[in-house]
Amino acid sequence: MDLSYSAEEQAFRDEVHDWLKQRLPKRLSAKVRKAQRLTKADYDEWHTLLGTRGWMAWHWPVEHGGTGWTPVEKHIFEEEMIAAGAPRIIPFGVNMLGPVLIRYGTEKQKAHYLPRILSGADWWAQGYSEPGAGSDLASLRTRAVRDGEHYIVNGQKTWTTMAHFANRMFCLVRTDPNAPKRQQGISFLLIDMDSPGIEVRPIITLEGEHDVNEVFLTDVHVPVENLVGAENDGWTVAKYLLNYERTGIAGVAASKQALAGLKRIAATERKDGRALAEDPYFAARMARLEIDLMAMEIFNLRLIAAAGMGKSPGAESSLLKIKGTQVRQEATDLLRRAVGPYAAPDLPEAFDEGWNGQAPGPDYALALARGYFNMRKASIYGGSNEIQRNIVAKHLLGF
Amino acid sequence: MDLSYSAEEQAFRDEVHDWLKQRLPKRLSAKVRKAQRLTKADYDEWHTLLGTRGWMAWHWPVEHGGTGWTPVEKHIFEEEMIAAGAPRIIPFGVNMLGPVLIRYGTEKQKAHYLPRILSGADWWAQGYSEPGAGSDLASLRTRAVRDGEHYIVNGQKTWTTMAHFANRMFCLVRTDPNAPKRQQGISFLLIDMDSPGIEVRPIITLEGEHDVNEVFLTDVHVPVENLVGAENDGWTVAKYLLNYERTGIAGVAASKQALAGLKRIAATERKDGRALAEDPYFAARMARLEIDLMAMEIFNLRLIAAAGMGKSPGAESSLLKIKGTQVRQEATDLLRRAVGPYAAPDLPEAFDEGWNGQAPGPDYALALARGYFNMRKASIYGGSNEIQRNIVAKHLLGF
Amino acid sequence: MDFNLSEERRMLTDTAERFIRERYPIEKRHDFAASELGFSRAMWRDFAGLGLIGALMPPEVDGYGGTGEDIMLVFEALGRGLVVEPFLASGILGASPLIDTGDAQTLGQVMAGERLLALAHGEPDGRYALSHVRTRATQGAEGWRITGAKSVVFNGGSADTLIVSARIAGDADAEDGLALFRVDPHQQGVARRGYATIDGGMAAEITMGGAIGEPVGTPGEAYPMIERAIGRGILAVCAEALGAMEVAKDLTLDYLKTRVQFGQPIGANQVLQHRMVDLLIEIEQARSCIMLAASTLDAERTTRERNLSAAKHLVGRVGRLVAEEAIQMHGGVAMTWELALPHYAKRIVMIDHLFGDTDHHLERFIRFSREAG
Amino acid sequence: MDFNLSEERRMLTDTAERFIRERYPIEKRHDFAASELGFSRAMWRDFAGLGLIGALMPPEVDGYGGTGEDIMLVFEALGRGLVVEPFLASGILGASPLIDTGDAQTLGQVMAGERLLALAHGEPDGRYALSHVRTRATQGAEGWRITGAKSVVFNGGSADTLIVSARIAGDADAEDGLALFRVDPHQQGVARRGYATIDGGMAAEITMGGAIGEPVGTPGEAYPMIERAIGRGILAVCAEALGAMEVAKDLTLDYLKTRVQFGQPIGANQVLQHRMVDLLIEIEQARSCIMLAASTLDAERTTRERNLSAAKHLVGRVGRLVAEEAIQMHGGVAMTWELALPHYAKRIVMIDHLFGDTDHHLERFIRFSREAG
Repeated sequence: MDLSYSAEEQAFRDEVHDWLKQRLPKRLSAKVRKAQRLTKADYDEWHTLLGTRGWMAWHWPVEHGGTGWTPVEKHIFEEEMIAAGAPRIIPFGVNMLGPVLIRYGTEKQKAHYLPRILSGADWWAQGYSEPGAGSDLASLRTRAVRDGEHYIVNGQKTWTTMAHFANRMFCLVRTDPNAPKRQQGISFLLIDMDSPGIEVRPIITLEGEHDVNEVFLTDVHVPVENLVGAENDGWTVAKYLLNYERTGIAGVAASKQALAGLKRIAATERKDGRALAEDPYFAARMARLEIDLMAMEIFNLRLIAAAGMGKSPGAESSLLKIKGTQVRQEATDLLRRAVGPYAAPDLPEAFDEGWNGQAPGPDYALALARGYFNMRKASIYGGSNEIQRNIVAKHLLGF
Repeated sequence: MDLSYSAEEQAFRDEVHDWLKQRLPKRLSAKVRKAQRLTKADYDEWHTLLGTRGWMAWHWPVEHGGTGWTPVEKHIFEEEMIAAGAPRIIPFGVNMLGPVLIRYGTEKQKAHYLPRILSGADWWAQGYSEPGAGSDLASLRTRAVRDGEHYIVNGQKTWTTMAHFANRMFCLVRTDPNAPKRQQGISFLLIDMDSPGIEVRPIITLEGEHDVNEVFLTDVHVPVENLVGAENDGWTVAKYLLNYERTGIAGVAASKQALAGLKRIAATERKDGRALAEDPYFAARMARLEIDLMAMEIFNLRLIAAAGMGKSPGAESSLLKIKGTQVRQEATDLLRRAVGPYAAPDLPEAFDEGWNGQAPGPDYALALARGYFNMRKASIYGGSNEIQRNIVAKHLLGF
Repeated sequence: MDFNLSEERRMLTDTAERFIRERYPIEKRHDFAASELGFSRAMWRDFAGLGLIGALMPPEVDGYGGTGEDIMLVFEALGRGLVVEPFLASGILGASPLIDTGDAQTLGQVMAGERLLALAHGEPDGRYALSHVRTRATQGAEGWRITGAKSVVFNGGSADTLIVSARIAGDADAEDGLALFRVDPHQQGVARRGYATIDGGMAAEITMGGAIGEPVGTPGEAYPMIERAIGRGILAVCAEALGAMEVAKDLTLDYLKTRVQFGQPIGANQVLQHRMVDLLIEIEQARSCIMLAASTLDAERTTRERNLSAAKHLVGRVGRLVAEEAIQMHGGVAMTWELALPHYAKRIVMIDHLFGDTDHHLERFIRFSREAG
Repeated sequence: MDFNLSEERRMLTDTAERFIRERYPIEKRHDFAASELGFSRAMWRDFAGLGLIGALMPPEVDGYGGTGEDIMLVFEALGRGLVVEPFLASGILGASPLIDTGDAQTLGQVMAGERLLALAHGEPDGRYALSHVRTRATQGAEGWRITGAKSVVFNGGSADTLIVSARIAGDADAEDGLALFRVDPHQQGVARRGYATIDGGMAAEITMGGAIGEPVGTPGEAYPMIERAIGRGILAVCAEALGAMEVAKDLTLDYLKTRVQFGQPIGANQVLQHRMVDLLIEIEQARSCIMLAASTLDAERTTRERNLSAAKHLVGRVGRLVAEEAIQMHGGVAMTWELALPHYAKRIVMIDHLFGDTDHHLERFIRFSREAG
């Protein structure tokens, strides 16, 4: 047992750090730090830079353009990316579809799509959720009916993140409504977003933003060659995707970044004539969070290392997801508290690039209540924490 | 709405306070304050004094020897009793069986037993729980078979508090094992503890004390006239007992007393050169407890007043029970914390009357870890807090 | 002790609740909040006509209420409707010093819905400290002149009259040396910058450079009036949070019973049932503590402020729990603007940022408890 | 980074766990604890023979371990068996200063199970303050003489040799001016009063009136040695709590699956399942934090003590949760002496009273974090 970083790991960290320092555009990191809205062009620029360096598909096997990094190296990469203020890598193509294609795609699909993911040429959306389904993914109702060389798709997807930027969407559809079990009769399709019959409508979130969408599909023609895996075997594909290695599931790097920001703010804010960081109650709240986070970082690496290269920790992921969201949400809660009355003012225009107005209070206060409310989603999406507990109860505790 | 005590209520408080000051034996209040073991004789002495004053059966209707007090007066009485260090009134006869006999007893039963409860002549035990039943009362297996003018009772009761002091026990028994529902076929019997075939065996609790017992019944003959209510209708009787008004279900008075003790200790204990009460963390823990308790006192009175005289708040009792045990247990937790390393020493002999040894630390420290562990029972017995939540979910939330 | 409402109070509550239920749907509320003013003048006049503003004022200034109980009942109803009209700014914060000084004339206009008030007290870097005032007032030949900056002033942009705190003596954090002034915001020397708040309200930054002000009460001795105003405000927003929590709970309960997943209503999950029970308990605890604070709003200072801080602390603690649990139990839909629930959650949480958060009031409760002995 | 145990360490753990599982049933443990000595001398020698005491000592004093990882693994196993033999008193607290000063001879006797040590450091009114020592030592013609009172000294009644802290200079709370002495408890001038503790251990009050002592290290500079001893002790009891929490969790899980109520195993209740999941998560968090503290036990002071305080804080917080939940989910039977579970719960909770509770270490963590910058 040795919980310190080896010389090699430290050198790797330096390499990533230096590259980011040189190549990450200041314009982008400034926007990320101010929590400003990133455009499609911003993301494309960043994806292309990463792709050129060979770090776009860092989870993939080396033979397909991946990196071959160890779990610890991946963890270091994530930390450095977030610490540098890099835009997040939009995960739908590279983290989700990529591994699926590598495992289940035809040679033709791999040859066509994988390079386009690596280069950032395609922006994928994830067409899983449907209205009224929530965490009950298998209840999906979008229908695909075979008609010669096409499937005709009808239905509706929801919570489709960034679908308004996407040119493609991978999609779960029901191909056999008469299958004895709901999980059967589902297929996995690749759909062009410019196909006739597709309409994307924004969903406005509680803080007034547009990140997610509803996608309506009306008689959309999808070539049969866009089927991934066998017809009616989409559930297997979907499960594989859900279980594919996710180093970052606990969000350790993001929470560390949030904690660092919190400490800076608490050192600046005043309470009763001294720094807020010196207030015993606030200091205690921050310290509890920090200790939870220190423990979680080890917990995360332990589980990922134990699962081994390229494999998912299985149901243990659920433990990380639960604790990770608790810590992350607690961080946003303290950030909101830290700025006192200045958490209330809400200036949506401040999140556009180039805004140079003045905040009623400190600049950093503007995004904090939004961040808190927005982060409530962390314990809901990707299988709510209640679903995660059900999974753990069944698979780890044997109930 | 007026949440202050009226002049009449204040006068009532003075009356109770003065009587206790004059009549509660100092020897008894000293034992209570030191958490020493009370003997049967101690309880008998106290019951007799209360009976003489007419305050033994303070929940009963006036015509049977009760007091006719309002809920607020009952609350005041409980507060003053506990504040004075009075021994608790053993509830099985006066609070449990009494109301049952008044409602379901025959004239003969009433005439015989009620005066004996009022005078303290009988000490009743409650024969409800059985091994393996827990909160599932209706699963009871103790059998009573009619044989001429007697029931022959065989079975086993458990968690029988103070059964080693009792001369009588009221008991739920199964008289019809073939009833279609488990709740049917149960009867309510009064049993003399000196009947042949009864054996009382102590259960030693986690802190090494003997308060509860197992009671084994082997071919115990119980006269048929000792049946309360109709044969096979004991469930109705049992339910009535459970729902009978319990002003004190939230344990407000006991928690207030515990908080007062905690404050005294925290003012005495030193931490880093000042009183523990001035330590920000400990002060915050105490203040949160106090605020919860202030709220609970109003909550308790609101619900009891709303239910009206002599009636139970119904499922609302469960709300009070849950919050009441949380507050009570939190108080014992803080008491244990307050004395630091001195919570560890355990001197069982210190809880006997007349012990005049020296505690390793302050005298008040000796009972605190015991108190904490013992009070874990509060959220378990009388229907665990989980059962209470089930009740609320069903009856108040309509699930 | 008596836990019942009088017949009059019951009528007041019924009227308010019925009106809000029938005339104040959430879509209209959003429209009002999104307007330049941030609320509806027409609706404000209707509220005035119903007597809901007057219910916040005592008979001494020709109101018909003004007790803690009245404030509690009105604001609980307002909280149930997420009402954005300036009850807090005009009816409580701005009105309080005028009640204390018996200014029936101005308050008459307020009760009629004709004059809007705002209390300009908070300042940059003041956080929740009640006595922190750097704004200075000096008396010259033509009267008092005020210079300084006020921060996050609720409805400060639309108020017809500002009640401004300023210092005439003492250090920035001293309780002594404070004064309140009535300031016309339309004069030269007053600049206002209004903005929306995340929970649907409006606030403003206000700077004054030699603005003319007319004293309210005796200059130098205003601290108790400020504490009274904020104390009434605390009770008001606690009750508002209570109303909002009740609705959040009811919406969640309803959702649990109707939303089907994995072939059954999600409320069939025992964990959600038990968590709802805990919400129910904690909301009733909060209500009880608010009742206590309401009943001692006119008691001597230590009791009054101690109970107010107890209530505000508990509402902060319970509010976060209720808001977060209500969102969590709703799942994804609670993240959308379209649903009413998240707007309740936002208001409940943001009330913790008004007049001191849950930690601030825990500390304050401890301080007043020590005074009480 | 490497999260795996070496082959040697794996063998150590396996040996310890198997021995305890097979030879240390709870009934025997209760008998040992109830004996006058409070533990079994025979068992202690067996543990010595297995090398479990030596595993706590580094090679420099002829031990075969002594790293944070060794301490963690041994004490986790001890915690699983609720072992009452004096590993903490002899193998950690008393031994630590002798390790620091390289006293291989005495430690050889300790590792062989022949000599029992105790660290007499805590004092009345000292609570958890590490530098609080009023006991005085003065140097005379015949050497050092010690006078004072020591409180709640673990296994102090049965120790063959006491390691006693005393002050040769400075105020009662100063870090400077402390010294450690080796004291023979059988001499005149030492009075010991032993008693049981509620979690099955033994402790003693010790008073000294001019007792003869032999310095361990340089008198006046003992504070770092005391901090090291307590630091090792913190790691040891954290790991012990971890072992006990694992068993408490396993016993509860087993109970939930086998205990039938209302016609089904009580574990069929989703609320209990979810609460078990939370226990599982928190125990793994505690384990992770203990691993971190173990891995930096020999790091520079700020890192070492900060991580130790993080672990002790978290173990205090998680320990209470696990103990209370395990009892609650067992229901009434958990209140009886007969069951093993409540004895685990008692030990887990009482570990919070050793070397500083969860609040003490949160404060200390904050202090060291500020030092770390």
